[in-house]
Amino acid sequence: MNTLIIISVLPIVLLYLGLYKATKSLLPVTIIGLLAALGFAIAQWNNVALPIYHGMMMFDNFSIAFSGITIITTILILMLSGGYFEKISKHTAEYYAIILFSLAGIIVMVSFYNLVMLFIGIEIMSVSLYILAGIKKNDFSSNEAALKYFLMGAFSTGFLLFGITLLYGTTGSFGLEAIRDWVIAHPHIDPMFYTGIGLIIVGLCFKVGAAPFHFWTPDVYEGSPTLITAFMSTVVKTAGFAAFLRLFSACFAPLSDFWVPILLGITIVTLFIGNITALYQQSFKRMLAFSSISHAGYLLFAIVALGSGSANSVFVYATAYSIASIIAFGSLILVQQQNGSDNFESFNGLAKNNPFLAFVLTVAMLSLAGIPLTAGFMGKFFMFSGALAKYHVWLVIIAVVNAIIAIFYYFRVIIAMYFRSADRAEVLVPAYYKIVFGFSALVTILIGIYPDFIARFI
Amino acid sequence: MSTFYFIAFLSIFFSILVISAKNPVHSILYLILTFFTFTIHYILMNAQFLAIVNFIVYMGAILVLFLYTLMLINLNKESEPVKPFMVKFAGVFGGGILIVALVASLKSLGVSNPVILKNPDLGLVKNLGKVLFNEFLMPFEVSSVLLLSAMVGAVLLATKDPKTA
Amino acid sequence: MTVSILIFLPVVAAIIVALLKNEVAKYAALFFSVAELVIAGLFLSRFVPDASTQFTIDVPWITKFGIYFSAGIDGISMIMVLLTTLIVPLIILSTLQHKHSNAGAFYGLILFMQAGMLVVFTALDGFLFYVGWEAALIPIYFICALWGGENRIRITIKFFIYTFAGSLFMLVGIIYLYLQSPGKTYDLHEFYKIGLDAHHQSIVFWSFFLAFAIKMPLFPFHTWQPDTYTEAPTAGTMLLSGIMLKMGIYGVIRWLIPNAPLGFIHWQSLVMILAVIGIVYASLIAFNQKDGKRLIAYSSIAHVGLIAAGIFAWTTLGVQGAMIQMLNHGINVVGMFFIWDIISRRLNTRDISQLGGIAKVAPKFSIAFLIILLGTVGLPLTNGFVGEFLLLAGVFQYSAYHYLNITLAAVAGLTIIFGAVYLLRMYKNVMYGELNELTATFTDVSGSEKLTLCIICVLIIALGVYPHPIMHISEAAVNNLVQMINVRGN
Amino acid sequence: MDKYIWLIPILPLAGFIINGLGRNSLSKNVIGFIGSLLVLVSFGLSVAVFFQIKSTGHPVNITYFDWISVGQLKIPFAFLVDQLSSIMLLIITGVGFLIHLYSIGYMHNDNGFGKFFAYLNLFVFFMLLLVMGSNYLIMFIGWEGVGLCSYLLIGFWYTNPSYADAAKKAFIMNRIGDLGFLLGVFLIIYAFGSISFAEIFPKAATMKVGSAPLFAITILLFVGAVGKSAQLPLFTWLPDAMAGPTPVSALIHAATMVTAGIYMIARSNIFYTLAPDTMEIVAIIGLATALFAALIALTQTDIKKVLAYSTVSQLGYMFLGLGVGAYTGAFFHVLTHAFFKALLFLGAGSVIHAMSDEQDMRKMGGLKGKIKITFATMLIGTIAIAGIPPFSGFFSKDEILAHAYAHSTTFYVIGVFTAMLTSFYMFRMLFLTFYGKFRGTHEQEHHLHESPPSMTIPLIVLAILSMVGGFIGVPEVLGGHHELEHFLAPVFEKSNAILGEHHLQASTEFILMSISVGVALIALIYAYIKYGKGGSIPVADTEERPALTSLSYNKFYIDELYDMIIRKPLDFLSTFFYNVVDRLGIDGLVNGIGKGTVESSKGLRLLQTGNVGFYIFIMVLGIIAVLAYSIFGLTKI
Amino acid sequence: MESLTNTIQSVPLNHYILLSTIIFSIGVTGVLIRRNAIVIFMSVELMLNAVNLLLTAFSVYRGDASGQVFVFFIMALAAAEVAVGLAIIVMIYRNTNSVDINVLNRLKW
Repeated sequence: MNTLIIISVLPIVLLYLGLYKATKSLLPVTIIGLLAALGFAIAQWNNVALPIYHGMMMFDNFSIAFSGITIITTILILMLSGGYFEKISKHTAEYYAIILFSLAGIIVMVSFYNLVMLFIGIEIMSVSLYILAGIKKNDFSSNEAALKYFLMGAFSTGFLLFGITLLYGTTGSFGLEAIRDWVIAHPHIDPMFYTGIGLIIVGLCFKVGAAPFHFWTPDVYEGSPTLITAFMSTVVKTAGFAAFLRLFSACFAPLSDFWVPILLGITIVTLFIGNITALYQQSFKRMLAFSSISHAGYLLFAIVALGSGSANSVFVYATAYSIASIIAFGSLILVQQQNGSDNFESFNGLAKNNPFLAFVLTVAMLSLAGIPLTAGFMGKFFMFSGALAKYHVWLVIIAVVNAIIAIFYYFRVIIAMYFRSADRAEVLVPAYYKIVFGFSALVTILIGIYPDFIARFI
Repeated sequence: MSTFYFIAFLSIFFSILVISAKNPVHSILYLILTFFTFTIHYILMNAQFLAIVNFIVYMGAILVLFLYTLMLINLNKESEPVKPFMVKFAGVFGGGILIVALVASLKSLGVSNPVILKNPDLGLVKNLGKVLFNEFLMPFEVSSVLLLSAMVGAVLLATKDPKTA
Repeated sequence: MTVSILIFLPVVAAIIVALLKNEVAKYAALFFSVAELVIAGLFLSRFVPDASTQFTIDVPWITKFGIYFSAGIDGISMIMVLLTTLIVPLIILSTLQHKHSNAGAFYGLILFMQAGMLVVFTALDGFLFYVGWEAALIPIYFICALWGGENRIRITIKFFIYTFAGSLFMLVGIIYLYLQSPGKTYDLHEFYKIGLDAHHQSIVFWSFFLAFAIKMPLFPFHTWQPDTYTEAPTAGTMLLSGIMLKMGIYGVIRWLIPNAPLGFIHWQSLVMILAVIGIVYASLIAFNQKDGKRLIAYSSIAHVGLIAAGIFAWTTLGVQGAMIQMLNHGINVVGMFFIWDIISRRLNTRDISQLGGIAKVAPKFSIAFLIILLGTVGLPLTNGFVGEFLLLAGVFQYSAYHYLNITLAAVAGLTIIFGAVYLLRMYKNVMYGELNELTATFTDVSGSEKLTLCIICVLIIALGVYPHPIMHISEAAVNNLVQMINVRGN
Repeated sequence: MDKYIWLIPILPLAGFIINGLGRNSLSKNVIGFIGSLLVLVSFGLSVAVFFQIKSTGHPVNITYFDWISVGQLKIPFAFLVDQLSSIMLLIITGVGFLIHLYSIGYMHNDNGFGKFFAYLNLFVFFMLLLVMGSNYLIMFIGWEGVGLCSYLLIGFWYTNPSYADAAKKAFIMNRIGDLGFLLGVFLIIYAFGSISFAEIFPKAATMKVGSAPLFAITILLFVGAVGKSAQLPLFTWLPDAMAGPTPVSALIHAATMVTAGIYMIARSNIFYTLAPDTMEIVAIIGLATALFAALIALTQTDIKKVLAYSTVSQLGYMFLGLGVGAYTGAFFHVLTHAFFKALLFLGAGSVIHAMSDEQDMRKMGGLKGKIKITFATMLIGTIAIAGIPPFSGFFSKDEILAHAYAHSTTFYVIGVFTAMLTSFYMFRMLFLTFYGKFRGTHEQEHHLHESPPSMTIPLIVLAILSMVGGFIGVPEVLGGHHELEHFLAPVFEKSNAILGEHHLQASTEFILMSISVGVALIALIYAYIKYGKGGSIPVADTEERPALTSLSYNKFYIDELYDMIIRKPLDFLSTFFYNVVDRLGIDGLVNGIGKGTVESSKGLRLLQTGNVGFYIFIMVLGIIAVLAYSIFGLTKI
Repeated sequence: MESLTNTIQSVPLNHYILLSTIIFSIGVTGVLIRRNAIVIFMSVELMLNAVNLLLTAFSVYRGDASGQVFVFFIMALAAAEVAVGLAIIVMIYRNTNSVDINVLNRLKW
């Protein structure tokens, strides 16, 4: 709870700092604040978790773990912001504030114990993101991204709400516990309930960017400022899945016969659309957008194969994916600043001038591709194990096929960096970036080698 | 009872007009009417608080904001290019199918229990206030973050940057 | 003394070497690889040639999934460890006269790959096996793609994706076995106890088989191989052909057949036929290859086909033959590629039709070439013969047992004719005849080249004349394994 | 003596190593001396072994180490020297020594002198291994090893591409046979669980006549013999092998290696005896080869080619002998053939040497006065091969023909006909070379000289052996008592017991003998009339020949035939497999999957139209699908 | 008021569901067929209101107040969304002089 309070209050502080033109102090204050929030979150680790505030929220280990990873990811992303927001406009305080608002929403999302909280959390996050997508006010792409995201987001919210309403109509409550009890008590469930689940799936799949509700993802990711894209594709996606998982494992687990086929279909479509479309992209950023769709597909495994290990799988996968993505987006920012283009070609010959950057980016790509000894592999491994345990053999085989396709586009970056040459100057890598990259790469490899230290959470 | 059906008819009628009116301003005006019928629905269900909020917030604030924006950007004419017929048809068809699918999946076209006001005080401000500030205090507080964020964002986005542009 | 020394020394060495520059890196790599060989020798000296697994290490790794860092050496692994630790210094030695840009990275990757392969050869845990399997793949990809020929980018990515595809299916198989295992672990010996029905074993069989067949590569999964061998730098080609493809063969012996014996029986004949087709097919293709490296690549497919056929026959003769032949093939093929490396480095071409008469200017080279060639065609008293003899005998036993009379063995045996045809044709065109303008500039081998060739030739003859000690290492383990999975039920 | 038996093969091996390593540093004399001496010592040891066996009658069987041991199969590295192999030892080391000696003179001007001796020594080593091996695998080592040496020596002058091709061809054709051999060995392992002679022959002896595995084993082993001993259809490599230096032709392609097939079958005689069908096949193949090669030899103009085809033909005789059960006779012929054919080759070498490396008989003539020793010895050799008594060839050939007669009259008739042809082409060669006028260039004539003693001494020794060699096997009808047969009796004991003694009547034998001698003489006379006295010479290559002559001269177009039915199809298949199946087919499929994925990516990305309306429309469709599922899916739950 | 609310007593719940479903779908249709961003946004609002209506009906039907509280939150959201959404639309209008969503197709493929 303290975490949430800190994260909610912090932006207000920042707004004041912005008012008094203390731009230099924004980033340090934010990071310190987030670290404090992180500290409070961790302090509650393994405490006996009970729903609080009339069953509105529950800070259990699940929520703490996901709060932790989202906070850490946010810190890492914000560390990349040095100098980034200043280039957009002087309203940097607002940008930090809105990111933190969004994070507050995310904390709510991962800790909710009542559909009302879920809804509000999602909306806080989304509304902030609509804004963030459009902060490059004079950039047409950014505008377009914002509007597309907003329109479609609002539209999908309608379905989410309709779903929640139907659940409420059948169960008479928004509380997860009440709904679960109701499900257990009623073997013959009203069709309305099923429809409600279906619509909630639609709403949530939209938020996590699963096909066929993924269409906003590539456009919005591409159009948004890169740093915001990084935030969306890591923190937001993680939160989306945490919420998704929390809702389904808490309420709908007994009804898996009904919703697993839906999600199965969505998963398969998502995998194929994400991977195959990513194959032909010329823009690294847009490729990452499609790849994030495919990762959504892999993450859905945890929900399709709902079980005791699901939370853990999502956690490991999301962590791996997030830190690798941070490296990818971070490098993209640097390369984009130098070349003005986010095409694969702009990475040509990077290895010669920036061996460190090339190396960490390679690690990130390997991780995203799911090559062993990187965190990404462990994530996939956990997911596959879970799915196989539920006998989704075909799903896993499809996933394998997709993992193979994925290698091709991830390796395009590596190929560009190492095997193609281009005349280029050294990309300047600020110290903050180096720290973030080094840390992320290290963690990626560490998890890849010894996942036990995070796999035993939750 | 017939009041309900009459109002329901009006709701549907006006909402169709909302999406079919060529002029956006007319759309908004129809939307106001639609929302007004909703207010009547709330009153019918004795949800007085919602009726008032709907009246004030939606019709009074939100839709006026819409109207204001429309006026601001001079879209109060039939400027919208017409979508191709096929697209429209597909849209309407999709919407129609959605109705059928939703209704069918709800499987509730048949007669069911009537809505009975078990607790006539339910929708009164006093009662709702108790619930809101007791059970739902937490979301209430949290939604302030939402509004704050939206406020900051709206200001951020809508202001004209002096330097650029 | 556990196998972890063997596994982690190359990792440490790789990191150290990667930080060094040029010449220093080269010699440091050589030093470390020789040290590794010495350690392997030490293991060998303490190795008791019975069926037991020795020098084991077993520490928890990912407890949630019952994954252990569990490795050890038995007779079969010992041979593979010897192969790896022997070939890697040989390869490094063979590159001494090369100038690789960024040598630190190059040798670091080689050593890292060695670690990966050693993991594969010693792993007793399915997950560890898989990780080693992939850990060996990444470095070789980079070696090939960074220091390879003109078309390397397209070809190596194909290679990588192709082999990775296969191994992902294997991963699925491994996870599946884990889920079926009674103790929910990845322990190999637990896997052996699972006892699925034939249908499910077939699934497991194919999931593993794909990975191994692609790695070896077995017809018709081989098309990545000639391209990759041709484009890769010679050291990479040697690593691929000398050691890496043995991962697939080893996998068949250790992971495929014992884990899915019923599935194996069910598909045995198909796989045998594939292997035998591959032998003839690849040999035939090798006939008219113009590029020396490509020719050796196809010849390697044929040889591996024979090894595979010997294993899939699953008789003591065949499997023992495979064991010794893996070592032999490693030595021979490295020798062959080194020969072509020497030629192409001097003359900047590998086009056989442009060569000729080299024997006249380079007698030492021609002798070494000839010995390696004879080893490859399996002339008696060279190493190749013992292996081929046992393999063919194994195939023969299989084919005699399965009422194919001797057809299968006879077709497989065509390799000894075809091998002679294409290799002698190559030898003739390269070494015999009159010198031309190009080949007149050829200089005989010297220095480290001479040393490398010398070691290879000595090994070829020594193993051919007295293979018994090597075979003794794996004998008990092979016997044990073949007895355990007695597919004939006799 | 048993203790030193390993020295017999090891000494030549040592020679190989010494000469091989010192080929550039040692002087030619030293090399020649070492090479010959070591073989001579081996010969001495072989003689000692021979007499030991002759006196004791027991074979020597010594195991050195485990070579291959897998499961039940134990293959030791072991030697077995019995009566059969002891004679082979004598031939190999004895004739081998003479040829080494000869080579000192013959190869004296060659740059590769050291290499040549190294190879020769290596060959002797492998050949000894072949005959001394106590099991099929050791035999196989030698078997392939001699093939290798043959390859190396045929390709000795490798700068000539056609020589290199001939070497390759020899090796490959041998390998075809080797595969058969190997398969036979597998079958033996499968049937007997062992491949040691000492273990399997007694086991085999208990089997029934005509049992199926034995048929397969013998046929497969025979395939090996066909390759090694240049029988139909694998004989074409031997004439081509004449590309090698002449001593090589004498040693490898006449006296020793090519007889390995006969040795092997004689060694496995019990198998063959128990497989009469195979025997028949062996006899027919042998006979056909004998006739076929003789026909070709009739018109050849290259002196070495004539000898080569004659070798093929004589080998055919030996197989005929084996096929009709005349094991001793066949082996006898091996022995005598070794003498006279080595002699003939060396003599031819001497001629070629004298003629400054000219091999075409059309360019020779009238040499008998110029190189007398060569002529005399060649004459002896020719008489011996023609089967004119009392020279050695007569006895051995006659024994085979007698057995053939006993077996089948047809075989006999063809055999005698072949003998006549043999006599004809051999004397044709002799007359063309030594009689008439000198037809070479002026320069060659000026250069004519008799060879040095190191070359003529072996000729003389061999000539003597060719003359008297036959007397160890004088048949009883002629008052001898066939020493060789008695000596070899233990080896063929069981076979003979099964085959039974079939004594021809003395009168029949006499008639047979006189027929064969008669036809030989007739052929001789005809040859004399045509080439000796008549002085006609074969037409030049450019001129037309009568159809039959042309057929013979062109070796019945066998090489062309093989080229067409084997080599070309294989080459075509190779290209086809590579270009069509591999590149287009399999790789095309693999690449096609990749390309297909990329293409589908091209298509699929168009879904991302950028139009929000479209996006939402698809979303709605998705939602409808979900709802539709809940309508229909629910019915199941 | 009392008499007004009494009329509700005989309206089946299903009819409320039907009504809001229809209005919801009309909203969806509006989103599908219009190109003016503002009108689309209005259609979304229509959808939200349909949900509100349904929630209220359920709430009344169940006699549980939380449904109506939820409506309150939805309205709060709607207000926030409108603020942000209109800001975005205004921003876009500044740049492109249009609020036609078909103009927004720079990001594609």
